[in-house]
This record gives sequence, C-alpha cells and structure tokens, in this order.
Amino acid sequence: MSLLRDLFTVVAVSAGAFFFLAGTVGLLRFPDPLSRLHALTKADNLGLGLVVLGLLPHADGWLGALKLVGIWLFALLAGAVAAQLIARAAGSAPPRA
Amino acid sequence: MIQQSPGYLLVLATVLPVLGVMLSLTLGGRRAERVALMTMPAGLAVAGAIFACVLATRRPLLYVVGAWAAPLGVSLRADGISAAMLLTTAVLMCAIGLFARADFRTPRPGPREARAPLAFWTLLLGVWGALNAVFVGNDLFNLYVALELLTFGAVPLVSLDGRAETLAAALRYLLFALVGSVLYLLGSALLYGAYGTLDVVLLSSRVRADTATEVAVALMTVGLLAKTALFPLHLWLPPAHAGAPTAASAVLSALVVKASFFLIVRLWFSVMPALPILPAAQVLAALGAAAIVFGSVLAIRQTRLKLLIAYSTVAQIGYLFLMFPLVAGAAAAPGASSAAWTGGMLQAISHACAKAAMFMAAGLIALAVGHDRIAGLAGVGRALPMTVFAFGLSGLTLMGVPPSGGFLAKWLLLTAAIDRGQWWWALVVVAGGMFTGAYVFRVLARTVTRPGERLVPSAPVARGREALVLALALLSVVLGVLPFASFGVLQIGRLDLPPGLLR
Amino acid sequence: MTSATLYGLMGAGLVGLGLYGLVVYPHALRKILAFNVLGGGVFLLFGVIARRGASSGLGGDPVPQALVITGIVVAFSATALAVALVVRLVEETGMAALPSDDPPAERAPRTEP
Amino acid sequence: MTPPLALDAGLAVLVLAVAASTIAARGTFASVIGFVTYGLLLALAWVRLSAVDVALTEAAIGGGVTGVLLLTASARLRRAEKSPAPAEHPGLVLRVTAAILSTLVAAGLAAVVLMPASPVPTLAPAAMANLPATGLGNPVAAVLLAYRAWDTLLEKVVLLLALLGVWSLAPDLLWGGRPGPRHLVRQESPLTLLAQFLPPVGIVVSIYLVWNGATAPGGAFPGGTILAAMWILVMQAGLADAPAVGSRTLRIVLVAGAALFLAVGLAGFVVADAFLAYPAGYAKPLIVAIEIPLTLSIAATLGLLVAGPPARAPEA
Repeated sequence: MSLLRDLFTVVAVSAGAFFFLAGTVGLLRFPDPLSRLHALTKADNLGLGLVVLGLLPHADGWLGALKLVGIWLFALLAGAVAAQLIARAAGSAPPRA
Repeated sequence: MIQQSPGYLLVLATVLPVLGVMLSLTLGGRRAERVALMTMPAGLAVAGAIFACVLATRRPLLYVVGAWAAPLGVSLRADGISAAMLLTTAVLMCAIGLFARADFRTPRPGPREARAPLAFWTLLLGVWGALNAVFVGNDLFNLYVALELLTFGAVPLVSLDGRAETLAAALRYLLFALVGSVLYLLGSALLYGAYGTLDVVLLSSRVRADTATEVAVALMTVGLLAKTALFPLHLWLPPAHAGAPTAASAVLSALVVKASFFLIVRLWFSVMPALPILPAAQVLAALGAAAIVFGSVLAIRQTRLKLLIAYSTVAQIGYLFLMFPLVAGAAAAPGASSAAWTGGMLQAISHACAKAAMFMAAGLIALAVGHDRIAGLAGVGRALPMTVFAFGLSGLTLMGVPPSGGFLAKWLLLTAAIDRGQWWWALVVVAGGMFTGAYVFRVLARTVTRPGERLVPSAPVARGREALVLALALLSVVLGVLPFASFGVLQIGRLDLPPGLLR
Repeated sequence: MTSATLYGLMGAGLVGLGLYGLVVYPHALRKILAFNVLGGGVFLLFGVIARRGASSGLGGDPVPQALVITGIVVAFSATALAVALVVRLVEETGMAALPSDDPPAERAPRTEP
Repeated sequence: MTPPLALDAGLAVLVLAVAASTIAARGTFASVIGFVTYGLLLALAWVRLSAVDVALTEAAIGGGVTGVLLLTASARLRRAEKSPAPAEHPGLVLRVTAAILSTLVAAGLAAVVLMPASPVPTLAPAAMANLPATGLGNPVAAVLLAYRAWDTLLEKVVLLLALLGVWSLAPDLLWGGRPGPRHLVRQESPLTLLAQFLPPVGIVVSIYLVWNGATAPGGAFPGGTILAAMWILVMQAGLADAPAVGSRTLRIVLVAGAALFLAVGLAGFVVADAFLAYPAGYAKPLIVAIEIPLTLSIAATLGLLVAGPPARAPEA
C-alpha cells in the first residue's frame, strides 16, 4: 500500500516537474509575449497541480491536504490575473523591433 | 534586577524627542513648531541632569531596559563622553531650533499645515532622539537602529527645498549612509557569532584577537567612516551639507557626523580595549591627516561660502581621527592617552559649536545679500558686524588660536603626539591650523573690504538671530578657558583604562 | 559541510555581489537593488549564526532571527525613501544616474550657477 | 552528499545566480523581476535555516512589498526618464577595482563562516528560560516585544520618519493631498476581480498571523505586511483611493501603534520593574493589546510608503 502511494507520488511529481520544464522552455523559446504566456500559464498551472496531487497522499491529515489544494488554487488565481495583466500591457504596448 | 536610581534619565533622553515626533506628526500644522519648542527645555534639562549625575558620582550611568539584563536584553549606559555629547547636542538643538523659527514658520494666512515646517520640526526632533539613542546606546544592534533613525531624520532635511541638486545630494547621502550602516550591521553579526552578545560592556571583557573579530571590526569601521565622511569617503558630504537649509546644515555638520565618529570611538576603545590596535589606528590617523590637507585645500578653492564651510567640515573631521593612535594602548602611557582622549572629544564638541555658528552666520549673510558667493561679500562686515564677528570667532576655534576650545583640543593632541613619540601628527596639527587660517581669512578679508556702493541688506536680519550665532561662537571659544580639571569628566567610565588609572 | 555553512558561503557571495553592483552601476535604481541584494546577504549571515546556535529544542537562536526581522523592516523603509528620491530626481531632471564615484576632485562643485 | 544538503546546494547556487542576474540585468525592469525572485528564494533559504518567522517576513516584505514598490518605480522611471539610461559600461578600472574589493570582502566573510567559534555561543537557552515570564510561546516574538522591545519601538519610529521623509518630497502646493495617481476602476479588468476576491482572504490570514504570533511564527510584521498588500491591491485597482496625507485620522492610525507601545513602556516605570517591562502576569495580554494597533499602523505605513509622496492637491 505504502509502496503504491509512493509510486503515485513519484509519478505525479515527476510529471509536474516535466510540465514546469516544458513551460520554462516555452517561456524562453517562443517568439512573442502572448505565446510565451500561453506556454507559461498552461504548463505552470498543470505542473503545480500535479505536484500538489502527488503530495496529497503524504499530507498531514485533512487540514494539510486542504492547505495544499489552497496553495494550488491561489497560485492559479494569481497566475491567471498576472497573465491577463501582462497580456493587456503587451497588447497595448507599441510593437518592438 | 535593581535599577540605578537616576538611570531612567537615559530613557527619557531618547523618549522625550520621540514623543515629540509622535505629537508633532499627529497634531500637525503650527503645533509641530510648538511641540519642538516645548521639547527643547525639557530635553536640555534631561541632558543637564545626566551630565550632573555622571559628574557628581564619577561613575557611568546605567539602565537596564525592561529589566532584561544583557546579554538577552538591551541596556543603556552614559559615560563621560556620552554625557558631554548629550549636553552639547541639547544646547545646540535649542540654539538651532530658536534660530530656525524664522525660516520654518507656517505662513499665516495659509493652509492649516505647510510641508517644510512640519517636516523640519518633526525631523529635527527625530534627529535629536536618534543622536541621544546613539550616545547612550550600549548594545551594538540597538545602536544600528539608532543610526538608521538618524539617517532617516537627516536625509530628508537635505532636500527640504526640493531643488534637483539637493535631491541628488540627499540621494547620494542616503546611499552612502545605507551602505555604511549595512556594513556596520554585518560586523555586528560576526561579533554576535563569535561572542554571543552585542552588549558593549560584556564584549569588552570577552573580545579576543581572531579572524572573525578583525573582519568584523574592519567592516564596521569602514561603514562608520562612510557615515562620518572621512577622506576618501567624504564625497557625499559637501553637496549635502551645503545644499541643506541653514538650520539643517548646522545640525548635520555639527552633530550628525559626530554620531558615527562617536561609535567608532566606542568600537575601538570600549568594545575591544585589550586588542593591539596601534597599527590600524595609524592608518585612521593618516586618513585623518589626508582629510585635513585635502579638505582645507578644497575649502580654499571654493567660491561659495556654504561649500567652503562644508569642505572645512571634511578637514575638521580629519582632526578627530588623530586621536586614535595617541589614545591606543592607554596602559603604556596613561597621561598622554588621557590628554589625546580629551583633545579628540573636545575637538568634536568645539567643532560642533563653531560649525553650527558658522553655518548659521553664512545663512544670515546669504539672507542679507541674497547669495553666498564669496566674491560678492564686500561690505557685509559693515552691514552685519555681529554675524561677521561670530564667523571670525568660530574661525579662531577651527584654526586652533588660543584661547579657544579648538586651541585646547589641538594643543592636547599636539602634546600627546610629542609625548608618545609620534611627532609627525604634531606637524599635521600645526599645518592644518595654517590651512584653516587661509580659508577663514579669505572670507573675512572679503567681508571687510569696502564695496563700490554701500551694501543695503535685501532682507532684514533679526538681531536675536545674530545674537544666537554669536552665543554659539562665544561658547566654542569659552570651552578653551574653562579650568582644565573640568574636562576630567570625559575620562569617566572609559573601558580601555585599567580601573586603577582612573583619576 | 553542513547546510548552515553552505548558506553562510552563499551569504558571503551575496554580500560581494551587492557591493560590486553598488560601486559599479551608476543608475540609482540599480544601486538600490544592489543594496537590497547586499542586505539579503547580511541578513542571511545572521540566519546562519542563529542556525548554528540551535539548542534548547529550538531550530535556531531566536535573538539573531528577531534582529533580522527588525533589519528587514528598516531596509524596506530605506528602499522606500531612496525610491521616492529617485522618482523625484528623475521628474526634476530626467536623469537617474548618479555619476560614478571614481574621479573625486573633478566633480567638486566649484562653478557658479 | 545527502539529499537535503543537495537541495540546499541547489538553492544556494540558484539564489546566487538570480542575485547576479539582478545586479547585471540589461534593463532595470528585468533587474526588478530578478529581485522579486531573489526575495522569494531567500524566503525558502530561511525556512531551510529553521527561521520560519523570518521567512514569512522576507517573503512578505523582502519579496512582496519591496517588489511592488520597485516595479511601480521602474515603470514611472521609464516614462519620466528623458535620456536613455546612461551607458551601462562603467570604466574597466572601476570594474576591476570593485571586483577586487568585493571579492576580498566575500573571501573574508567566507573565512569567518568556515571557522565558527567553538563552542557556538547562543542565547537560545536564555530566551527559552525566560519565556514563561513573557507568557508567550514564540521565542522570536518574545525577543521582539519583550527582551529587545526597545529596538522594536525605535524601529517603529524609523518607519514614521521614513514615511515623513517620503512625504517631504512633495511639491509645496500638493502638501496635504493624496499620494499617487488616481487609479480608475475598470470593471472588466481581472485586477478588479482580484481586488474584490483576495482582500477578505488576506485579512483573515493577517488576523491569524497576528493572533497566532504569540505562540507560533507570525506576528505584527508579517500580519501588517499582508494587510498592507491587500490595501495596495485595492488602491491600485481603484476600488479605494489613497487617503490624504493631511488627514488627522490617518495621522492617528499611523502613530497609534508606536504611541501605545511607548505608553505601555512608560507605564512600566510605575507598575513594573522598569521602562518596557510588563507587570508580572499581564505580559501576554499587554503584548497582544500592543500588537493589534501595531499591525494597523504597520499596514498603513507600509501601504503609504509604497504609494509615495502626495501627488494631487488637497481638496478644499
């Protein structure tokens, strides 16, 4: 049982880390701000979600699990708002050479 | 924990001005000035009482804050030099405050509150509280907070008029001051790591000569030197001190730079009295000598009066550092060491009085003639005789002409230098006096030349303000004719003297 | 090597980086940032000293930890004042550069406006 | 190398890299972004050093509020700077000298780090032994509000003077007015949504931090900072305007925390052993009573420090 739980954690966290990596590569390689944001938010939200999911079985009871999920939700909210704001700023700014 | 009975005075020394800051900010408007004026006599009384206590008991005054004894808690301690600096600060604050009333009045009719007066009076009280906290501080971190308080009070004073030059000067001053305090903080961290306490008295008995201590003291000294503006870290001082409003220049040049100097004295002679510091002290004195020469030469070349006075501060700060190699190793030559100690502290005090008087005189002159170009000062001697006389008197102190306080200070340093076989510092003292004479006479000579046409002051100068300037200038001279025994108070509570050597 | 030592070395490195940035870059905002990097390093050294003093069931000596909290607030106040000064200076002059601190005598203001 | 140590090493390298990029980034904006990252990573380092109180403060102030302050400033500077940023290539001599100097300092510090005193001096036992007298459960709070309360009180005055210093930079005509530009509410903006949704959560968190600070990591600083962050968010979204600096109420809120602290301290002369001592048995209620206005004062001061000097003339 414990082995299965640990296996789940390893798989989920590794998958999350992969999404972080993909998001970072996207941030660095994509040409314009909008597609960079796209790469970043998608990958980070999913990546963090998977990391949180993977850690849930190891959480300190219900309260700990709730806190973990809370972290993910707040990161989602902050990420979404920040992405919107940056996108607007990028959209309204004159194009750069 | 039994508290020493008058120890609460040390708390009041800082709490009174801090209370003033809070009241002045809350009440605002014209009441800010009133709060400051009411704090002055109270602050003077507290400083006087502390001085009297230390003098009467011949022992330092101690107070344990919150009854939490060191090393866990923070204590306050006033030895002889603390008491003297507290009293000097209180006297100067009163004089400068009275002088500033004409410049920082909330105009009537007008809005309830004006920017510059509220800021000035509140910041002045803040600076006072911070200075007192520095002088009575006995804990290195508490002293860091006090130093930062001083910075936050002093820097905005520089840019009160909001001109671009003074903004740049204030910013440069702030950056130097911040780097200085962060280096000081870094050193304190290392000392805590090595000895587990930040209490000055406890450290004095625990400090050993090892790498951690050496690195810590080097960092702290460099940081404090930047705040004291010792050559070659003086770049920020002239524009800041010359650009500030008159009363603020007086506070900054007379008192604020002395606070970090005071901490260097604390660090070298109270925190690590037993360490061999002579070689390093020679370096400090060499920087001081360079400051005297460099500052004086630049002062002579200035065309603006306030800048000349500011460069003179750079030079006079140099003298303060001549005391370090002469005081060091007190046990070997207690007599000469005591003389140098008194000389150094007396230089700090008499320079404070003289420099405040000089900046205030320059302010009155600028008010009367509408500018402070030295070339255009012809005829001022006739229009403002009392002010020019006061300028001359303070000049005598800076030069070290007998019987002024500056003379006594420099004489003590000179004799100590000869006694301890370090005659080269005696040469520096003598040469510095001649340089100072050159720039002071340049100004005086200009003011007494007859102008093409009779000089009519563009703004009236109140007699009372002239009298205040003269009073401070006279004070700087009178310090030199006090009976010599009265300076024994400066030796009280020195931690670098074996107890038996105390007179 | 313990982790406290590791973070101590990192703090030393941060102090060095901050000092370098402070001296080298003329832009005032850069100097403020460098000051904050330097401050972070200094605080971290306090933290290392606290960590090494762990005893009595505590993970670290609480005294240096509390000092750092006070220090962080003071550093923030300093940053706020410095930033306000820079913004005002730029509004007045359009320039945020403090001339670099190397040639001392040259910049002594000697000319009359 | 054990896994935790590897984690520490990775973090240390990352922090140093981010610090270097903050110092050397090409534009000030990139530099500021680097700095925010630096602050957050430092907070992680503080957790690894078992200093959770510091980590909270560093994340809230060092990364958070300082970040907002610097971001706003760099945006304003970009608009106001007439000449492009001066050549970012200082002279070689200066760079070499600076590099030598900083390396020397860093090497000296590293040497001290590698040669710790032995035995390591610590006040942890003393702090724990006296903890019952303060009634608190968090030794860091006991240091801040009891053992070294004098530092904390003076630091409150530092905050006040810094704010007055920032205000004093306003032009005379605007004195008494409101700081910063008026932000307009934009209904469709996600910022507005965030400013409506987040503050209730933030207020609860900050109350929790202050209330819990007596026994667990937290206290007036992190609590006040989170409160300040919520207020800044609401102001920037335009949902509330910054208060006029001439307002008497505002002045009272700003001074209240320090004033009450000082009043309790002075009362210690009479009802306890000394200035800033608490009467036996009343320490904890008094400390909590001080912390509540202190949190509000800290929040107001931090928020206004970010808002800057008055920028709009006072309404008649």
